[in-house]
Amino acid sequence: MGGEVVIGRGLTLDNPVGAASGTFGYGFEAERMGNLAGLGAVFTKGTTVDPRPGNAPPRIAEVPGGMLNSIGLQNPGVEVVASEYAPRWRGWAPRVIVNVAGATIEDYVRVCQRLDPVPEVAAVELNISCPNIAHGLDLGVDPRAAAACTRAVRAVTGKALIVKLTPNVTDIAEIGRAVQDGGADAVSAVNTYLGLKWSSNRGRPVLPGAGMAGLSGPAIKPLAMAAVARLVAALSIPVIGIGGIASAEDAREFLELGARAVQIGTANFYRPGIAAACAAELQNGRGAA
Amino acid sequence: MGGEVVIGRGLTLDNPVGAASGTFGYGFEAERMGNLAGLGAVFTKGTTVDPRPGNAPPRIAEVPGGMLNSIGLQNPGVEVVASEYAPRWRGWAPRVIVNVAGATIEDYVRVCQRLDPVPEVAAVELNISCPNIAHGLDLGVDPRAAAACTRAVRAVTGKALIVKLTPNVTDIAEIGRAVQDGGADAVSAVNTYLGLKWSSNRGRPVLPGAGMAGLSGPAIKPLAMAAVARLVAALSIPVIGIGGIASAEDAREFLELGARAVQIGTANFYRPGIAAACAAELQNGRGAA
Amino acid sequence: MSPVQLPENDLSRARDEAATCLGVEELGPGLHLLTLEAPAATSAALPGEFAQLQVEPGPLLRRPFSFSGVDPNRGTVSFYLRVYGEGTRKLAHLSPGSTVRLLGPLGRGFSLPETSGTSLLVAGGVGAAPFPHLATQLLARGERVRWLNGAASSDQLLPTRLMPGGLAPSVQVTDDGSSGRQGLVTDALAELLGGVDRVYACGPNPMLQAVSQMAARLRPEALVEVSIEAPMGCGFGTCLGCSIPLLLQGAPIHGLCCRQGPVLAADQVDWEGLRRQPAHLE
Amino acid sequence: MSPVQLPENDLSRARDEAATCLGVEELGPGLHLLTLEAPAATSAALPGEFAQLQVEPGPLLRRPFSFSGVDPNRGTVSFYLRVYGEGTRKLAHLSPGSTVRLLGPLGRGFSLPETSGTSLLVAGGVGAAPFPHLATQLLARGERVRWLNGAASSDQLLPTRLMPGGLAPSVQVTDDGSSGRQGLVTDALAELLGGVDRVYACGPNPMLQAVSQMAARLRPEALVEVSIEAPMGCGFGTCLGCSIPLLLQGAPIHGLCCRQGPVLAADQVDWEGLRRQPAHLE
Ligand SMILES: Cc1cc2nc3c(=O)[nH]c(=O)nc-3n(C[C@H](O)[C@H](O)[C@H](O)COP(=O)(O)OP(=O)(O)OC[C@H]3O[C@@H](n4cnc5c(N)ncnc54)[C@H](O)[C@@H]3O)c2cc1C
Ligand SMILES: Cc1cc2nc3c(=O)[nH]c(=O)nc-3n(C[C@H](O)[C@H](O)[C@H](O)COP(=O)(O)OP(=O)(O)OC[C@H]3O[C@@H](n4cnc5c(N)ncnc54)[C@H](O)[C@@H]3O)c2cc1C
Ligand SMILES: Cc1cc2nc3c(=O)[nH]c(=O)nc-3n(C[C@H](O)[C@H](O)[C@H](O)COP(=O)(O)O)c2cc1C
Ligand SMILES: Cc1cc2nc3c(=O)[nH]c(=O)nc-3n(C[C@H](O)[C@H](O)[C@H](O)COP(=O)(O)O)c2cc1C
Ligand code: FES
Ligand code: FES
Repeated sequence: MGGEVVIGRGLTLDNPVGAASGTFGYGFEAERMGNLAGLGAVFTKGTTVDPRPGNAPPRIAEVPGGMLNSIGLQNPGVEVVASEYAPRWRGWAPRVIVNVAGATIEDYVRVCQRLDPVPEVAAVELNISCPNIAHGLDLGVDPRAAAACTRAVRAVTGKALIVKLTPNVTDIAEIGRAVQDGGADAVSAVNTYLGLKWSSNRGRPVLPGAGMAGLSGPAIKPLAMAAVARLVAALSIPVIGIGGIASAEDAREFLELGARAVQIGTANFYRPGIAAACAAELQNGRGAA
Repeated sequence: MGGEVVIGRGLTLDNPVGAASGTFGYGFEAERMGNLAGLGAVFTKGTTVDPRPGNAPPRIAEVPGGMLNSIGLQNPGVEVVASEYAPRWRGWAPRVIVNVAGATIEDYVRVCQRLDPVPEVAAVELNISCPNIAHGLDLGVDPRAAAACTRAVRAVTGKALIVKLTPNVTDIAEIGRAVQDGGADAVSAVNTYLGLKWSSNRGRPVLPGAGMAGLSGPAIKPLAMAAVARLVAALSIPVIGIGGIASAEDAREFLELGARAVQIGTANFYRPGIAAACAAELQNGRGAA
Repeated sequence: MSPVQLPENDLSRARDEAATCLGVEELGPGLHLLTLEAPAATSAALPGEFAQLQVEPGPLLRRPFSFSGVDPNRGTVSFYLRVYGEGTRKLAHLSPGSTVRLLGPLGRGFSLPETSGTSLLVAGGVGAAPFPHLATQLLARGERVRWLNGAASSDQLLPTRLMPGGLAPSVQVTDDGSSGRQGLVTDALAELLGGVDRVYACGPNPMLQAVSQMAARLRPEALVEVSIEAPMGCGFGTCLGCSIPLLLQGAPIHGLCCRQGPVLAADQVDWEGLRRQPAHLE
Repeated sequence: MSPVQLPENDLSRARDEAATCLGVEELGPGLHLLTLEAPAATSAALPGEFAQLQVEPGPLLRRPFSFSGVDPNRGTVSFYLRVYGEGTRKLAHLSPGSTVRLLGPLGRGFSLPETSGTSLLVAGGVGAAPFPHLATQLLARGERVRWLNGAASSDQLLPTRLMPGGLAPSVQVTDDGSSGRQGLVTDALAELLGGVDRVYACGPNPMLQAVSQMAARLRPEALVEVSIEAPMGCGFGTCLGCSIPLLLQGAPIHGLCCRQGPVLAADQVDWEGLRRQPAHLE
């Protein structure tokens, strides 16, 4: 456990530990801080066609064992990523996989088209958990829409195609099968869980608007493990496990459960360097400690 | 906050704090331990047509901030509840609401029919989160099945009818609307979240079978609050909030969010007396402390 | 549903008190004696009953431990702990003066004799925990008490000084022979059963089963009681998490360790069912 | 996307070290001075920069605090803390000898002058935190340093003894007049601005805005820098949680407090945007 893993369509990672989208920027902060080497993959912040400023603050709130975020996909847009960021990834040890977000299938297609000829982009990960898609449903909660999006992107990219699933569905295996049929090379799971934190002082939610945000961190680990177990049982393509991983032992549990690789998210915030440390620990077989 | 609350169809609670199903037996343990007085309601263990021995051990496993359970609805069957337990509830201060479970709609109808003439039963709460229903779907994840079950029970009981919703669905508000249309007087939410705990030592899940179990406790509070917020926004009938409540302040947050009443579950295990203490604290306005 | 027929403990005796740690003494590798000032428990706890202890900060659920020593004069109870996971580790490192919530007494303890005779206490490892209190109570009733104390090695034996004075000659066995005789408790059991009226055993399930079988064969007239463990969510009968396989009139049922146990007559236990349980429920 | 154009801190200077608590001194109601042995931070931390501190057991995320005092001889840094919630409460009760992970230095600090002149430090309450270190560094560069120290009441003022010796005559104000003059810092500001080259301010946002406006009006030639707070998930630019409203060439943008701040030129801040934020982001 801990060595090279094959995801598919030419995508091989030196080791099974990646940093999760939205928790590692585009890798440059970790590069400056010396936390890049040893990682299997960097999954970038969700990237859209046009630059997005993100939501108004506050954007994060802490809860026991986790955090809520409603960042609003702040990112510089695919053009900056492809032309300015990608050249800086040249020579990096971890594969860089761009997480792609959008409001319509057309958005995903355009971002992936732009990334297709960029050699430093090892793969794309479609974050299909964005609201305001056809039929008033999230793309990621409707098997037909999820499959259609996967197929449309499949048609425009030769890169390995990972689809990242939302856990806020009745049957995650159904969505997983749909994107597998749509041509995904792998799925990653899970994205954040819908949560809310209330402030009695203010008589309203802590975060703006209706207060809905995404829960991540150790609190979701048992839930994420159940989701990954269902996917592993239902799919033939690899499953990349995500959710509350904060140690090599956590990572090992997902891998033993059947995940081909894992991503570490929130833990990067409070333990910078954790992802690379887990990768090393798994490789040295000290993960059981 | 903290005084009498009206749920509907003649069901009024002295105060908004109840003990959640499966965490309080049929109230007799709390009676012996002196933890009954002051509670608004006791929601009993899920009760089925026939006695059930429950699952083989182990049945519970702890995770950070919560616990997983797969008890398997161990209960003495409705006949014992109606004929032996109910008379012992006479004169109790909290209303006793029987939680009802089954594998088919017919099961729910039979249990509620048997309970209908029993005066000590203040209301029924349908736990529609049980697997192996028509179409291979849980009753509680299919709006049509949920509505049909509610309607069928509505036809055989004059008691207040609360439907308890599972959070393991794409859109809990849709299920809530369906059971509201089916004649529910209130909904309660949430039941447990699907989770799994892995044991690296044993190379398999800690709990038997595929290891799937229900997550409860403080870890689920932000998730439960999001679910309750969606129900409050979508429904006209009262919503009873459940999930990770472990203090009067937690209870107050759900009530401020719009829940009519709350239930305390897992916390009863590690803080016996917590439910009654929260009720008292809300009534005395010390909940904000 | 079964529990109605098997006797259950009386929950009205349990109190949830804020106990104060007076100290933790290390007795061996990972073995500790935790002493708590807990006046309510002191005056109520009977041998074989247990307490649910909560450590804060620590795991969410309380952890069950048998009352090991009870000192009514000082108002203290003590627990003989083996460090296993987070909860026991935290308890073993409690500082004097810190507070632990203690819910107890819970469960059904050992049945104490009305008339005096001879009792044999059989301990495996940390299973010796309830025996200091049990031996004290038995001696107070004029019982003759023999003690068969077994463990993997010398440093894992409950120290004899924790037992009351006045025991009949007792035997120690260790798997590795580092103290007393070398072997398993069952190797020494046969010769000790003669003339015994009561056998009380606590330790790993396979040991309990072997002791029960040997006692039934060699000393069928003796009462045999064993103390069983199960993961506990509450300790007082509401979570239904502590299910253990029991026999009711010979038929297998799901009993509750926390209310029908932890101490059970050997013939109430479904030993076959217990053996099928995952090993960590040992 | 904006951040590319505004200057950001150099993350390669940050170290994640295991710091040892040397002690916590109570300075007022809910106000504490935490001293940590943290050699790496000691040699790197510049005034206005901050550290992310992790307490275990404690909240999941680290908490940001400005370096308050830095003692290169002892290898220690100190933090001036106001108890606010769980994290600060735990930090305020750390026992000497316990370990705290410290990630830092982070953020952009105050710009230190190349030529000597006069600096005015304006503090509101716990906002005085970065000023002992800042004053020390300014004095070392031959700067004349005046200090305007304000708080709600006497016992909430940063004690003068924490500031280095050699300050120019300074002024204290309290809302209730319990120490120094009665009033707000802005009441005393006008008379102190004369001849000032640099104004450094830290405190509640409304105070910062008022100070910035008054300085721009009465002393337009002075550099004005303010230290702003935001909830932080990481402290080093990856969570995008610490968004604050800034101005880039006059246009409102979402800046990152942890990398473009926490210290910003007053005219880089979108004060209107800040005012629209919920009050708890004060
Ligand atoms: C009635 C009774 C009396 C006991 N008396 C003693 C005693 O006197 N001295 C002593 O050292 N130990 C005793 N134990 C065992 C002790 O309770 C466990 O070692 C302890 O709960 C482990 O907790 P942990 O947090 O250290 O371990 P963890 O592994 O972190 O947590 C244990 C978790 O596993 C579950 N679990 C799994 N198997 C068991 C099991 N066999 N027993 C309990 N929980 C289990 C629990 O539900 C708990 O959530 C007793 C157990 C019972 C049931
Ligand atoms: C750059 C910077 C420097 C600081 N320097 C100091 C200092 O020197 N001394 C001092 O006493 N305090 C300072 N603070 C404020 C301090 O970080 C907070 O008081 C502390 O995080 C509160 O944590 P808590 O666990 O006690 O409170 P809790 O309320 O339990 O937790 C605070 C939570 O609320 C969020 N939050 C909301 N508003 C804020 C805010 N304005 N600042 C930070 N987090 C917020 C955080 O993300 C965190 O999760 C500084 C803040 C920043 C951003
Ligand atoms: C602040 C923050 C921002 C995130 N942004 C993204 C994103 O842009 N795209 C995406 O697919 N997932 C995003 N995620 C989800 C994470 O990649 C990950 O799926 C989730 O946090 C669960 O893992 P964890 O518990 O290890 O954090 C974000 C998570 C956090 C906490
Ligand atoms: C051990 C256990 C058994 C439960 N049994 C039932 C049940 O029989 N019927 C039911 O509707 N809910 C049952 N629940 C769910 C609880 O009533 C409650 O909805 C859930 O635990 C969330 O609340 P909490 O976080 O406060 O525990 C059970 C929960 C636990 C922990
Ligand atoms: S431990 Fe909860 S029922 Fe026995
Ligand atoms: S605190 Fe995470 S980006 Fe600034």
